Amino acid sequence: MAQDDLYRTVVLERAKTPRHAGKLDIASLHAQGVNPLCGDRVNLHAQVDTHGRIGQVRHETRGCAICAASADLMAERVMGQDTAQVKRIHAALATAVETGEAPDGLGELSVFAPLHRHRSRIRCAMLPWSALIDMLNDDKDR
Amino acid sequence: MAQDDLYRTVVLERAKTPRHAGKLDIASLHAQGVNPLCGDRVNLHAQVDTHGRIGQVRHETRGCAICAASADLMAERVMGQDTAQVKRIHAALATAVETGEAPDGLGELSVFAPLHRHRSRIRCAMLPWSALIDMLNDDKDR
Amino acid sequence: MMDQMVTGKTDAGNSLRHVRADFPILSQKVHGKDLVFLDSAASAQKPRQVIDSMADTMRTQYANIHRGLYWMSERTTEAYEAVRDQVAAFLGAGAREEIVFTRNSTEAINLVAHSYGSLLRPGQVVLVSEMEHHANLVPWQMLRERMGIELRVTPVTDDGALDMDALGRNLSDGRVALVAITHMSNVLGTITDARAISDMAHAAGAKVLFDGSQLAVHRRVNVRELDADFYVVTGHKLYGPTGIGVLWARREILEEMPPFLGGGDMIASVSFERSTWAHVPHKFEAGTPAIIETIGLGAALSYIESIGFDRIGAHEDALTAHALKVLGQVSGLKVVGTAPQRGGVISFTMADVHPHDIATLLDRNGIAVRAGHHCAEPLMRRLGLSATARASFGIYTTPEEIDMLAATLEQIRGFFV
Amino acid sequence: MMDQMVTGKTDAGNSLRHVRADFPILSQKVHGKDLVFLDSAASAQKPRQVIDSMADTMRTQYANIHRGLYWMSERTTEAYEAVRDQVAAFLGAGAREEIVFTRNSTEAINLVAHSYGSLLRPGQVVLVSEMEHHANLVPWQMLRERMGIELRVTPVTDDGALDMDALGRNLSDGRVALVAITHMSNVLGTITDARAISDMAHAAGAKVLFDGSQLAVHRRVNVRELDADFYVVTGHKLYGPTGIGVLWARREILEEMPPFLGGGDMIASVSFERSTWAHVPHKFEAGTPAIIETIGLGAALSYIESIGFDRIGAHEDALTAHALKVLGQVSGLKVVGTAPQRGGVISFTMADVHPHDIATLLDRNGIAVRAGHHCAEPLMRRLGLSATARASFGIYTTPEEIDMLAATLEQIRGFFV
Ligand SMILES: Cc1ncc(COP(=O)(O)O)c(C=O)c1O
Ligand SMILES: Cc1ncc(COP(=O)(O)O)c(C=O)c1O
Repeated sequence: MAQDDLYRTVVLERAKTPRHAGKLDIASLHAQGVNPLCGDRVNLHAQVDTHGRIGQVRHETRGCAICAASADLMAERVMGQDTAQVKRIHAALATAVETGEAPDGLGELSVFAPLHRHRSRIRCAMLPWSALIDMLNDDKDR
Repeated sequence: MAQDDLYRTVVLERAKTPRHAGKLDIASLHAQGVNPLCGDRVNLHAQVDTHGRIGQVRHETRGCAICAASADLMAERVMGQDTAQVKRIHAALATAVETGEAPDGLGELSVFAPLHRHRSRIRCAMLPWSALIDMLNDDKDR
Repeated sequence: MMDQMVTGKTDAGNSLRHVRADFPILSQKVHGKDLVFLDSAASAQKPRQVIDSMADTMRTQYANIHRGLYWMSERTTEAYEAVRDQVAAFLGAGAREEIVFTRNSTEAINLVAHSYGSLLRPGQVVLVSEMEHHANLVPWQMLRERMGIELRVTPVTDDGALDMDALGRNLSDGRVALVAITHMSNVLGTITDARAISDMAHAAGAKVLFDGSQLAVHRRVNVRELDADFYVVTGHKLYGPTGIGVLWARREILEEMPPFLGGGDMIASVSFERSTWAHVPHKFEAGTPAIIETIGLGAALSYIESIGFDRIGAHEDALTAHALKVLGQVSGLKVVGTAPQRGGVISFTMADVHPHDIATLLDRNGIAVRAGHHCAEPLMRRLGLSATARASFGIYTTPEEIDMLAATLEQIRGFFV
Repeated sequence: MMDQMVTGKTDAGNSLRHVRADFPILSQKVHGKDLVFLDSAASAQKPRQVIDSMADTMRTQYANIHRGLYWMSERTTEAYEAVRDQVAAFLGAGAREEIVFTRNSTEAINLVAHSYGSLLRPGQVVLVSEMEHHANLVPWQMLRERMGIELRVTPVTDDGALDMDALGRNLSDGRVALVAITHMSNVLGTITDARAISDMAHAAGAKVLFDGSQLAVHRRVNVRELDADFYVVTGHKLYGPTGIGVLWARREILEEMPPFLGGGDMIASVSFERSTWAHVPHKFEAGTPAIIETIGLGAALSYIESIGFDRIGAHEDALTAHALKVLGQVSGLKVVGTAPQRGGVISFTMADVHPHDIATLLDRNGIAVRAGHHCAEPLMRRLGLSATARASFGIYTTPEEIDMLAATLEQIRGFFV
């Protein structure tokens, strides 16, 4: 069978044994992302300091491997970043999945670039990110 | 231009100068036929005796040449006929316009046989006949 | 006839002659004669580009859309959704989300009458004109029955233009919620001044819907320049397939409107107790849409754009001027509808000859025209007619065809007098 | 896998191999692999007979119908109306007037919900089942909002059959006006006992509507033998075009129902004060219909009839039995829906692998299956699932394709554990 470069080891591993799954004892922010089309669901718990800098992130994901791996890699990647930085990474990821070309600095997240040939699955990878950005925006509004 | 065998002299003449147009001073039955699709309208006035035999028929037709000629030729043809005979002629005419073949005994009404190649116009020729038959049926019901 | 033929051969009406090769049906024979198709206002013929795009879709690239997680479905979804962008550009819409696919204009207007109509209150007014197609009249009558709204009618002038003074008076009591008026009459050829109508409607606090079924194939439409609120078009008159039409409406209006048909694809979530709706435009597209036809419509719009409305307009204006001239010379012929702003749809009567006989006799000579009330009975009543014959033009129509029409009409008339 | 392949090659599932040549799309490649199309329940592929009939119509014989007095229009009208006869025969209808053309099943059900639904009174009940497609659920929810009717739900048993005892209890208070139930589930493959449902509904004074969207392509339908009152089908699942569906209803019911959409062709006469309606079925067909698609549907029905439901049924039964066997051997795979009466639609889950990942990984191997809630969210909730993968078969499906599916699923599973 055609081994799919989308389902690389890192995706499968993160989906099977996520490193950042669960809740946080002291989380300042929570968010939920739902994809009504497929029922995927991500609950995020994050510590964000008064300067808007993200501390720890934990996720509870019920969804496909792409969504679960994306949530786990995201949790790892955004630690220590502020909203502006998160948005830049998000934009780079969006470019990667649209074009299939990973922009410089995307790092491990470039595993999702092959999604450009599976367009109906792009939203699976983006769901945790949209939830996170909504959460940060809401925080700023308050 | 292609002279149309449908618009034979008899059809054109009867449409232009009908012989049985108008009303009757003493008419026992009246009927109206309307084709809502095209606005054709035939008013029939007839004398029918107590045995159901048709005396005179007059028509007032607002419609196309086919409808007008049909009404005029009908008025002539049904004089002296009873309901059963009218229905037989009507059936023969229906066969003629469906198939293009005029059954024996259709006489001058066979001018309408070419309608089988102009199916959308069949109802123009049949309108006076349906009105007449409705009228005779109503008479019997009373 | 001879110098009309010569006129025809040299005027601008000729400039699109090459497009005829794109329409396979034009080489068909009818009753042994070359087909002269002068009924494009009822439905236009289809270029091979449209036929091929539909056949190719079915041959190489077809699957149900929107929910398939496989390549065929993803590609079909993209092709389908790309047409939404194309239609948005074609109509000058502000956003692709403003484009709702329907079966035809009729369904588009019914959608508005049901959905937007359900937001109206008894006593509010829907204002139509005397020259509406039944498609822009009967849905409002049915709404009147359901909702107790009032249906008000703006007359046409004797030459077949919209009576703008009467329109103003009809708007003056401030009760009109919606003006629903044709952008081009399918009987008279009259083109209405949509921008002026929008301005008047908006000044009176009303929204405005234009029935662009006839216009959109002849002139470039820009819904924002017209300041319209709703605009409807129908694919089969746009050289596209049957089974596909378009409702455009301002996004904020669409968002406020409840859904019309329920089913798959128009929902966000469903439970027995309660369902929630998808975002616009999907809220209005229940069930498997006319996928192949939408893709065919895209091919039709590309085809139109490849010719360009400048050339289409010049061609049709020249044809119409030519037709008005040569038909005016046929004895006993009277053109019905002589408004100054008009397109290539010409209704006429001929003394002593019923329109139905005209149509049949023309058909014997290969010439297809329409005859009847053209789904505009109230207009016919206003004109005191029960029927007219109607010749209408498309990009493939030639001046010679119009000359043939005129010459044949002259002979038919000779027949009857 | 080897002896399954052999089994496949020799069993009845093979008998229709020759029809594959009629479906041009089946020779397409996907991601470099031969297309294995196992999503016919979402929409079937189209044979060249359908593609050609539509293309030929547009190339040689097209004009708007019903009102044209010329040859092209008359011939197109005849071709269109001939399909009504064909559909009537296909469904075993009592009369051609009982056939109403719609866009799809969804519109057909919405037509009933709007028109027949407007005759219901608050407190009357529409009874559906737990396994309905949203198309046979949301329209009734919307009717509940409009009319204050009650929506009642009959559950399915654990194996995915309709709970007939519960149906009886649901009917027992005599308030049910309409039972609206699927004839075959698009998720579970369950075929319901339509005749028994009709009898129970009628005994309780209710009318009955069957959603035949899935069934009609697999088994011969005879609406009179089923004693149905309404039956809906959708063209694109019948190897026909998109944009065309059918509502069948008993004539006396159609006659009593008010029109749904208003416009041209559905009227007898129109004035501003009052309009009157055309006879059935035209009363329900407003505007220019999907002419080309209707003709295409006719070609699809002819194609199906030329194969015959005996052979189709035997082929699909054999395929389904084979599929249940080989899929049952895939580790971790669980078939969802095991009712005794079932057709070639098989939903499944696979431990540790999300259905979406299954679909994407199958697609990389050219195999198209659907994954998701299949527009049946309430059923998914009943099953405690958020999604399943679903393979579904058509006349062109082969046992080898099913073997490929099973083998690839086994490999995918290996990937994830
Ligand atoms: C059981 C069932 N009902 C209704 C529908 C709706 O069909 P359509 O989308 O063609 O209206 C479908 C297909 O998706 C179906 O499977
Ligand atoms: C002005 C106008 N409006 C509406 C319609 C209805 O179009 P359709 O039948 O495609 O819905 C037509 C065409 O017949 C038309 O000419």
